[in-house]
Amino acid sequence: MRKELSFEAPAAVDRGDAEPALLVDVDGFAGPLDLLLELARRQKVDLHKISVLALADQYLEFIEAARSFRLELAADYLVMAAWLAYLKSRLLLPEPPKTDEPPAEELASRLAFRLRRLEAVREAAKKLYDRPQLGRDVFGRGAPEPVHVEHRTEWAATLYDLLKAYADQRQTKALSRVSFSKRFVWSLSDAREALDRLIGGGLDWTALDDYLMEYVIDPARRATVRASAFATSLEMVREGVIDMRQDGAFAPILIRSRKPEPERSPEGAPTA
Amino acid sequence: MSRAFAAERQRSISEPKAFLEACRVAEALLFAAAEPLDADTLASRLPRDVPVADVLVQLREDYADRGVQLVEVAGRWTFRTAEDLSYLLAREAQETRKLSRAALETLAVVAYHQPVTRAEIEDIRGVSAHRGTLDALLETGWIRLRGRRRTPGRPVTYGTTEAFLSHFGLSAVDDLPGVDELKGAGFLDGRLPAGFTVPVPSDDPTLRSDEDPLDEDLFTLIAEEKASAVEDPLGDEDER
Amino acid sequence: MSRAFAAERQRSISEPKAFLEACRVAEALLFAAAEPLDADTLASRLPRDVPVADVLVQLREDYADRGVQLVEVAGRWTFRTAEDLSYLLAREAQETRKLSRAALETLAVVAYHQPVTRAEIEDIRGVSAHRGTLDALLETGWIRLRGRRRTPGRPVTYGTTEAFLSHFGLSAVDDLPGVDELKGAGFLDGRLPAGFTVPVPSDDPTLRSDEDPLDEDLFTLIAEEKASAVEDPLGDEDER
Repeated sequence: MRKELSFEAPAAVDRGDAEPALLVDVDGFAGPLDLLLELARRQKVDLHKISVLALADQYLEFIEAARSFRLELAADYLVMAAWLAYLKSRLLLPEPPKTDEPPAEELASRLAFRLRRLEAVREAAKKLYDRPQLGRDVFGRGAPEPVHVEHRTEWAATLYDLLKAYADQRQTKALSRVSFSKRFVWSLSDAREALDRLIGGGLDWTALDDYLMEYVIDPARRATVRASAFATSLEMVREGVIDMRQDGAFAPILIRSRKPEPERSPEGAPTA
Repeated sequence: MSRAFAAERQRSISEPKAFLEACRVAEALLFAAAEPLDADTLASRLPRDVPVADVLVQLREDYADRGVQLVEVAGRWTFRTAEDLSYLLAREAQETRKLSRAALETLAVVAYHQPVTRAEIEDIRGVSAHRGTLDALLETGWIRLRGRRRTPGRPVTYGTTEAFLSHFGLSAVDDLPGVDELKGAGFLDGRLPAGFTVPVPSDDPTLRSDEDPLDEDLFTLIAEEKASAVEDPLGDEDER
Repeated sequence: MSRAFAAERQRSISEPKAFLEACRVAEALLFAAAEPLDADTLASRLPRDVPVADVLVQLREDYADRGVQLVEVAGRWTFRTAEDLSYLLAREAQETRKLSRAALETLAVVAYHQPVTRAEIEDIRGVSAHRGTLDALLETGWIRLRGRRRTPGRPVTYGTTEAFLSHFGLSAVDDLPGVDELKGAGFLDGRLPAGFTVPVPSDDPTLRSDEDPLDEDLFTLIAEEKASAVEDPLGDEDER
């Protein structure tokens, strides 16, 4: 059986005066000091005036009775019993003349002090417990209003950045317009126009490349000029406007104006 | 003794003590509740002979001028920070960001060429406007929608704002340097073709003769502009 | 117009408007905050020329008789429901874990005797500390490991937290009930021989001259303390 020892009213615990009731209460105590405090209260005097001798007697009596019922008393109760028995003997016998031990009266008053201190702490704990507690007696704001964090972006840009950005893009754009080459591609019509002009004067066999080089200032354009001129010249051969010949692989391509007379040159067949 | 306290005592003479106590209880309940309370819930906790409506009216008056107020939200009652103090509950977290090069260039074009349409900006910059660049600029508060150009498609015209002037420390937009000043300051070099000009900017809020006022609301406009923006796979945002 | 409102207006005649506004701001901040606010935090949001102490005194007076009151806990300020309404509001209370008698007694020993070691707690209570009691208290957040006593074995010292003060509505540990009586009787003189100065409880986070900082991490410490705790067959934890 466990005895409820109400903390709020420790003194009011109903144990009655009969010893057997006390015996079964032993594990209701929070240690030997608690038991001693309870026994001290039974002396019904101010704890300052407590008789430690009487208290020791009561404790030893209690332990003796308890042991006759239950053998398995906790060690610290027995240690306390042994210490109290020793204290009792010191208190009863005349003090030896010289000893390392503190006087018995001092030991007794230390014990009394500890009991008073325990009682005081318990009273303090009770006062603490009786204070209005948050969430039990008093309440904070039930619906605190959160702080909204507004992320505001500060844009960093200086007038220098702005002017540089403006000038750079305007300048890049303006310059790119000027340098934009008029013809990266020499169109077929450009080629036709040039070749028409060439053969208009009654051209005799002429290397196409020699003529073309007049138009090719930039070596990078050589390919487009050559391709367009060659394609156009083939077209002109088909139309019967010019003759074309090549004497061997990688040899210069020669062209000439076709003579009005229908006589055909044996070498007239164009080579691819 | 404070005046407020004196006022309380005075009130307690003319009003039944039970009413004052009911006010205190209602006040505490409303304060501690995690959610707004309805009148019935409050009434169930008050003395029966005290009308809860009177208590709420009294509390609302008591707090009318205070930093917190009793407000009714969807038929329930709660204490809330006074509206004029709501700024107390907002904390600004400021972060500084750099404008992207594309945004900076677009901003510059708007500043010099305003009023200017998106198509004109693209033409001047020689790159299609990245979706979001103008949005981002509108967000800075430095450019604004001015009106609509009276041309087919009625495109929106953009201009700069006063916030733009104040951020860049300009007293007026025509303080922006002209072509000679830009050359003098080394922003432009000498390789420019003849006839290269920089407009004299003007942010005169009066609409030009070829501008119509914006009649739609701003959100419609922004949505419309967004929809028309070409998603540029070579987004100039990625230029750098 | 309500009388309270009239009282406000009356006050505004005799007191500068800035002061009233400061009261409103402080009131709003204190109402809105989830945690008690310190005077400095409040002061930072008030006009500079209004002393925050005066504002707090004024607010405390304004609310003295109301259902909600301004209280100082752990050196900070907060609104709480009036103590005397506890009986009505108790229904609002959530199921709070009840501390065992042993835990409460241990808490009191820590509060009054801090900084205090486990051995000192055991000495005062006259019982070996039940495993779990200190753990349970640590878990409530009301006590904390402070440091290590500079004595053989370097035992850990315990003290209370701000959450402890806040929970029990104490402005400081000096306000612990009966602390003067305990001090006067020499009961707080835990470990010093008689004749030495009487220590008072202090939760000053600054370590005392005989305390060393905790260098291990908290979990190691708790595990260590657990291991050293004696399993008490008369476990006071089991009493109720």
